[in-house]
Amino acid sequence: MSVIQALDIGLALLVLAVAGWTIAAREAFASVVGYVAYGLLLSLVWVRLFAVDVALTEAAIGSGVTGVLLISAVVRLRKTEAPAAAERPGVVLRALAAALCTVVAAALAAVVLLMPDPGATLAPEAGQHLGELGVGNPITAVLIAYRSFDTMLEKVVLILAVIGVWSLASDGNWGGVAGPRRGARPEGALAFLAQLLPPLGIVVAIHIVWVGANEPGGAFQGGAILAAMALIVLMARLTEAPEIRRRWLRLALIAGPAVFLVVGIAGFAIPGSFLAYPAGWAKPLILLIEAFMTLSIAATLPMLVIGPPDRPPS
Amino acid sequence: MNVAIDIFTIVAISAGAVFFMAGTVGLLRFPDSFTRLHALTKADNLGLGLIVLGLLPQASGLLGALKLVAVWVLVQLAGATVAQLIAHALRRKGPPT
Amino acid sequence: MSAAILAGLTGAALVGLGLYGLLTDPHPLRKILAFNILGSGVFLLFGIIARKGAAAGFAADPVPQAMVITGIVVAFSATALAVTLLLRLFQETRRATLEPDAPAKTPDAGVDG
Amino acid sequence: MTEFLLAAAGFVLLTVAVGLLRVLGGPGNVDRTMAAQLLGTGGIAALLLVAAATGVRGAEDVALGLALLAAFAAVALTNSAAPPEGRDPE
Repeated sequence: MSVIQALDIGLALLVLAVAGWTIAAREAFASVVGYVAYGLLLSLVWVRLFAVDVALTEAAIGSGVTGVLLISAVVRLRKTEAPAAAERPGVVLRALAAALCTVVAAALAAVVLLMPDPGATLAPEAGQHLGELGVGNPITAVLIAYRSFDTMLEKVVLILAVIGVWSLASDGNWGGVAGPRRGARPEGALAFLAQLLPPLGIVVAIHIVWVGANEPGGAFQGGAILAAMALIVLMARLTEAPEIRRRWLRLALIAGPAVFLVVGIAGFAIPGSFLAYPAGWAKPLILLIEAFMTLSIAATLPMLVIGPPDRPPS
Repeated sequence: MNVAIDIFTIVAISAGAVFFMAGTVGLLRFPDSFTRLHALTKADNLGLGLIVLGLLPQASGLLGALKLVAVWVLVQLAGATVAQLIAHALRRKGPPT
Repeated sequence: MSAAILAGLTGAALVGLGLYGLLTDPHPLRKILAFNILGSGVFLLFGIIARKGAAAGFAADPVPQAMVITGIVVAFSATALAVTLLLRLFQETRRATLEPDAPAKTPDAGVDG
Repeated sequence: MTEFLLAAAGFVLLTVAVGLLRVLGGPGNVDRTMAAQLLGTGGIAALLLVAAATGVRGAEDVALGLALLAAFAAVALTNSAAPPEGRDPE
């Protein structure tokens, strides 16, 4: 067994151990911390699968932003743990569930082992038109060109999620400052971090969006890092979250899909079909879409994390 | 020359790995949360620093090296802040247990 | 055994683990966590499909990778919505589960084998 | 050299994992958060080592992203465990 195999097996076992902990932990908080660690380990696994774009997304969203969401939620829900634990199903039912899940896992494992090697692939097709698009990263090409419809609708899903979250506000609070009321100002150390981190984060985010055309990176990953920077500023209470009735906030939320849609409809006029890019204009249009998508993601994710307004507009 | 650089890398990374181990041993052996905090935030940042130092000669170009240093600086910053925050949170709860 | 097959097997096991948590844990937040673990297991299965599709000079097939990226973002927005719903339920009723004696249930539905 | 880097990555990951699995069990939430922080630092170190060994392009950016977000779990904990919500004198 070579060193790299040992490392891979160790990593796989560690991922499974932490996932098992997340499921089995007695306290919900321990489970959430396990999940945060699990997200970090998964991004290591994705690097080992040579899927660096996915690793970046997992690192930024799976571990960072989700961590904040879940930890704040679990602290607020502490009182509900004991009543819920009383409803735990009995041993027989759990054994049945375990058996069912083992069967499902075994079937999937069999699929993995029986998968043809080399398998079906769209990589040659994805690589063929990279020159015309002026993009070197095939994943960016898939996201913004070949399957751009998916990506546009996914942005719409994000907006629907924000609308869903906001609509959980009480009637009187509609339009107010997003997120729950907050206590006193936090310690200086956090304020210091929140002042120092965002400039660095913005540079890294822009770098990741920019190199996304040719290297691993792109609008999702960069936008998620920007969103994380917004979150740390909010957590340190350096500034108040915006009121959700603000026009600039709503414009920022829809800018990405709106620009996408405009470019898509313009495709009817010039190259002749929806979301087609006119020859020679692909690269600038892709950059335009990516820039606005980054903005929208950076605005959407913090809104999803901090939740609906908890007080009426001033 | 190459051999010298490789030896430097190996020495620095090995030293870094030892510091990581020291951090874990501290986490396992120290009696309370305050002392564990020491083990965590100091030993580890030194460990990562040494590993970054060892990887610097292997980095691809100036930008790669810059990124490595930036990673270390950011983790330092995070570690220092977290140590402060956790210590405050612990003190609010009462004396060490 | 290659890294890809190992990751695929890990993904299969994660789907099983997540499904178990989803079925047996009564706390909704834990169910959300379990569902996310199930989802990441499926994503890892996409990872092995991508890796096996390595061709044309790419280390992995870009199409499944792009789908996973989209999937991670959508999974996050669903998680955020679910967590917010849960917090709102807690705010209204001070509990995290629905009333056990809701009208749709028969009197002995709370007992299990 | 490659083998050495990979072995070092495995060693770091192993030591960090031992710490993580021991402390996840408690005694308190603060200790659990510390364990996650430890895994964060160790994971970044292992990622850098693996990236250097396998030559995966762009892995430094993943490390950069993780380093930017390294403090988030602990910040979220201390932030939401801090003074009770809804008592804001406004």
